[in-house]
Amino acid sequence: MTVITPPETATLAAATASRSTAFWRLKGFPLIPVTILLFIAFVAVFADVLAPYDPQIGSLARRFKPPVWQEGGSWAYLLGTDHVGRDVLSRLIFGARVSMIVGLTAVLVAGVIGTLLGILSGYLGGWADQVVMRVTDTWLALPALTFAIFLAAIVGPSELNIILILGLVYWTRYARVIRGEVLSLKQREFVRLAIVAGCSKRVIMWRHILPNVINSAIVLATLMLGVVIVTEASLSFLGVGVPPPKPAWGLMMADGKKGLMVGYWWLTVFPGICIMLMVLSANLLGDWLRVKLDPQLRQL
Amino acid sequence: MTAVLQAEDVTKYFAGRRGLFGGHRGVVRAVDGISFAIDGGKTLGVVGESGCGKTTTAKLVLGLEDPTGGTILFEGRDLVALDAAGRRNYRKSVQAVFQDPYASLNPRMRISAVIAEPLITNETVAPDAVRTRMLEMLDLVGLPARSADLFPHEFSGGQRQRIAIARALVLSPKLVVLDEPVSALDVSIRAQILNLLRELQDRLGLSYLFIAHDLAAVAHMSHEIVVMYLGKIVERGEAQALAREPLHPYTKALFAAALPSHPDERREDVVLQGGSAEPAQSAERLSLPSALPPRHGALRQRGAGGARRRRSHRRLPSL
Amino acid sequence: MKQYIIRRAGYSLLSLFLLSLTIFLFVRVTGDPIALLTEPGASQDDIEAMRHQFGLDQPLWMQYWHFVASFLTGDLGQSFYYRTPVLDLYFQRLPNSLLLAAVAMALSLLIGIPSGILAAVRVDRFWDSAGKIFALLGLSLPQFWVGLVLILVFSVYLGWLPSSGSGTFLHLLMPAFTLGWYFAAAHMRMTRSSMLEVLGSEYVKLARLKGLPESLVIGKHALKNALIPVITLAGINLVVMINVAVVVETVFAWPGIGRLLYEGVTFRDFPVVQAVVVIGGSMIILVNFLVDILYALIDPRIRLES
Amino acid sequence: MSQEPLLSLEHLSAHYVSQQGTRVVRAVDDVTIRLGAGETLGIVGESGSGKSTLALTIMRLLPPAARIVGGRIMFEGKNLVDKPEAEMREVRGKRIAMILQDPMASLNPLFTIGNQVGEPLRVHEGATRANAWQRAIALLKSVRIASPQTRVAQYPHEMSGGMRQRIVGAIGISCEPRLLIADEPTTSLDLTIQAQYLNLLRELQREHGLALIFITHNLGIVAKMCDQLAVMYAGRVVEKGPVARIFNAPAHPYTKALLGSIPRMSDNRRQLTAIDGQPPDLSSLPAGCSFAPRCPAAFARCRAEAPPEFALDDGRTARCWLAAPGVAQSLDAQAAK
Repeated sequence: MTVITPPETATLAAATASRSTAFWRLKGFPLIPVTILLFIAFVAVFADVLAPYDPQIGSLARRFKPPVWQEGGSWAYLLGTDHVGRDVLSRLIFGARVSMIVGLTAVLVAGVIGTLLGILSGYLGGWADQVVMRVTDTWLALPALTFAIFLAAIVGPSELNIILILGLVYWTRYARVIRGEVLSLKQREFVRLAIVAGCSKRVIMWRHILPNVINSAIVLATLMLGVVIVTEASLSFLGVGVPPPKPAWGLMMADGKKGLMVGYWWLTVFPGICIMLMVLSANLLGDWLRVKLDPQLRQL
Repeated sequence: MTAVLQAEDVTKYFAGRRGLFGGHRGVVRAVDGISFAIDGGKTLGVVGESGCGKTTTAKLVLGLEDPTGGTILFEGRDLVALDAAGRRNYRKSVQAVFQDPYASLNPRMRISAVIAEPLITNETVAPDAVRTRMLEMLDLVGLPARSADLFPHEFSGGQRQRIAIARALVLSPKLVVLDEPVSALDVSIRAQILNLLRELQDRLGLSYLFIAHDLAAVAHMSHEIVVMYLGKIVERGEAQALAREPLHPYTKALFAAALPSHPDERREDVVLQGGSAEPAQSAERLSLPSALPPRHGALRQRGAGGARRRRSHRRLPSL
Repeated sequence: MKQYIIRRAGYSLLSLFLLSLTIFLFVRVTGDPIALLTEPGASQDDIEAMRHQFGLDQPLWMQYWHFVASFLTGDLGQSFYYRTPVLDLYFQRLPNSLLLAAVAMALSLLIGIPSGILAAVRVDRFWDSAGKIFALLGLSLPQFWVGLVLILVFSVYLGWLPSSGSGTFLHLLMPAFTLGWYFAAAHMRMTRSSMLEVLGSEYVKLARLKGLPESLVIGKHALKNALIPVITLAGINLVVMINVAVVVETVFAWPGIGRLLYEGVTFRDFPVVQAVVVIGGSMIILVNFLVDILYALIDPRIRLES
Repeated sequence: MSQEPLLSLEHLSAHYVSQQGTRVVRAVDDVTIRLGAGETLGIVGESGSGKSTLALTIMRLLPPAARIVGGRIMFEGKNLVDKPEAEMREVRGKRIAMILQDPMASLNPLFTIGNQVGEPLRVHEGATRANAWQRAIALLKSVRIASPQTRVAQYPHEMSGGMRQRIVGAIGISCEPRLLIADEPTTSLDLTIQAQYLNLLRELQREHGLALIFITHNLGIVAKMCDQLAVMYAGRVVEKGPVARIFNAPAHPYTKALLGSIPRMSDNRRQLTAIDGQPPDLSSLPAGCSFAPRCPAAFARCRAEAPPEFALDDGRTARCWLAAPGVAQSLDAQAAK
């Protein structure tokens, strides 16, 4: 084997480059991940119609029923019941809603803050840049989960708080990447030509910078979706996320953990699979987008 | 006749980068007291090696950098003293074409928007008038009208450079700064662009500031050439005469290093040959003979014999 | 060089300042600090006394000064739950965290570096794809999920390993693997991309053009260059591991710093939470600083550039 | 030229095939070139003409997507195409050396100069560490690096750019190869440094009796350095022969146009003869001659059928129907009608 690529034949060089640098490259469109994400979104939207039971009300009379295919299971509770007799399937369905709402909103909040600050700091430079970058550096030094736990401990658990916390913790990731892109865009000749043409800074940032970083922001957002969902689930698992009795997947696993040693495996395995599927799908989609939209981010 | 643009003793110093905790570094004299003038309809060529200050010169003329000292006169008026309207007028009158045709066009804008942007930014023109003007420009640079609705990635390097030229000319500027406009292009495309630039100059009476490292291209395009070395102009003169008979030791060395255009012109390497004991860090930069007087002799005016087309009123600084 | 170190040190100090300011302001601005700083269920009189004791009736900058000053003197407050100084608690738990991090790091490097090299050398072939799947799972699966599945398999069904606690080497295996997998994935990715970059470099091309056997090209010319960023990352990650093991330590009831943080949150023991976050952040800032200096020592070009 | 050429490419073709196998890029197509010992050959072409792929083909270091699909590479009487990789490795660096586009980046930053210069000696000649070190010092001296004894123990970042070029040159000649291939050796260099580097290469050539191949897009380098010239267009050699003859009277319309499109110092403000259109996409070449769409002299046959290599009287060949025996006359006759 060899990695010498010919400097000529530009088309081929590009093909070879994507061969070697794309990390999780997939052949073509990631159909299965997108289907899974759409399915979860569908379930989240129509949770009220789809769920057979109220996710928050159970009956102690039917605690710890196993899934239907196991001895003692029944068709009434396909995936069994939990320690207070709530239907696991219904809780999973409503849990999808929590994950979707928290994930998407937090990613959006972080993305908007991070992208805007990244552009401003990268393009304007000077003091604005120094301040944004120092804050970014410092906040990135705090492990995201630890930082989120700290914030959650201060403000107390609620869905809205979790969204704000995740937005606050993760905007720095966008800011760092976007700023880097802006710095290189700034050196590109079309930006200098825009200055020569008399465009104002506002116009340049809006018309020449933003459209050229938006792809990176989208790719980042897709990749961040997985990260945010894991963090939300971890916070809920640790008891500082979505407050009970709301059915969040992480919370369900924390509750189910107690039953694990005595064999109530379905309480932890099912929500775990849900989280895993969603995160994997988001990551696969993000990787495909990265290769598709933005060759510069391939090494990310 | 007055020059379109005149630079007098212009300097640009850069301080070493100063961060929040950065100490003060030495001053870089990117451009160090240069003077030149560009006449209407003429081309001034600038040659020199990397780091000689030619790109900084272009930035100063384009207003991308402010000079540390000296004056730049546009149609006889000092740029620094211009009011807002005068500055706008200057912006409209001086445009640029840069080296990299792939970086010169915003990949997210259609060609129509790329070309029309200077027009929309600087003037209030009705949309259909903008469109008409834009199509006119496409025609001028030899591209079909349907190009307008495409995106930059659909064009080859040479075509993109045509688009960049169309954009530069949309405001009918008087002066166009051409910073290495063909060095990123394929050999067979270069001549197309150089011919186009020449043709547009004749047709529209444009002045060019032509910057390149390819001496033959500069000699071919320019009426007058200045040679820069370490931020200073070391020689200037009528293009043909300077190319035929360089006077300054650096210019001599530079032109001697130029590649021949025909095997018969092969020189047996007069210069740069003798360095068996290479000084530690100076291999990149040819060191000038120490006989060269440091300041006053740095700029030699060419003798009358070699400068048929040279204008008589050209002033040289403090000789 | 001296100037470079001073500048880097300046940035680090600034980061430490911003870190303390962040912690301080979040506590003061969001909600009532007294609710966090006093024990749950304290009487009204106690609260008033505390308000005075913490200087919450003083101007904000004075409060900040006290906050920093007490941290600098090593006074991180008193744990409500354990009723001992927080710093003592921290140092009690630190060895456990270090042990876990060290084993997890060893695992992650043993898995990550060889598989990263293999993936880069066999780019787009079987081992590359296998490595990608491994890394993708490592980076996507929540640690508590991995941990619980391990418990289910190895403790509940097979009964081979203890599900929680500490003391023996067997206790260490599952938490170290859970923590290490995520970082193995990160190290594999880094090794792979760094290796690919080096394999595409001019000097590796020249090495091939010299006619060197492939073993020398990869083993000598590529590997040494490619591993520098990986080892750097590993150095930083060792410190990061101590601070992100919350979930793993909670799942396996491993008595480290992460478990301390979890307890702090559950028992509403705010001084503990605050201390863990501040010390963790400071540690990482310090390590980043050290790595910068080390890099500059190894590679003089960095000094010249910045 | 000697009876037995040092290097002889015979109908050599190397193609890139895309992963799906649907796109074939004929980067090197039916190339026949001969080069005698001690001669200097320039291979000129624009980007995408296949000239760099040709160099990698000779070294047998093509990227995984490309492979040699036909022809022979006869070097010192042996066909390199058939050689097993292990034997090929003994040719690389020992019999054929190659210098890359960017001499600045060609040195490994983590090893001493002595280690890197001596490396081919250790691998190819089994020299001991100490012996390789001593010979590295001698090599540095021979490329005129001052105080080689100290330089040899230093690292690349301690060297100036000019010195690094010389060091790369020293690596190239370390095993006294017969052939040195330089791929765009001076593209990124300033004029004066370019001149220094070219002079160094010429001196090395004279001292060691090397054959040299310059791969470049710059006709100036060819004019300065080369005896023989091969002009490539779209993967094929369209014209080849002695440099002076081609410059004086190019036979192929592409060569003619290329020479006419280059500005010269002496002829100020003359209109250049531009070549219309764009270089073709190698994965979808036109039927017939690939230069036909841009060719001012193209006629019906050019668009239908690709011309073979016609030998001209003066040791030249041209891939053009105009050079076919009798064609020019018949065209004249047609024009006369």
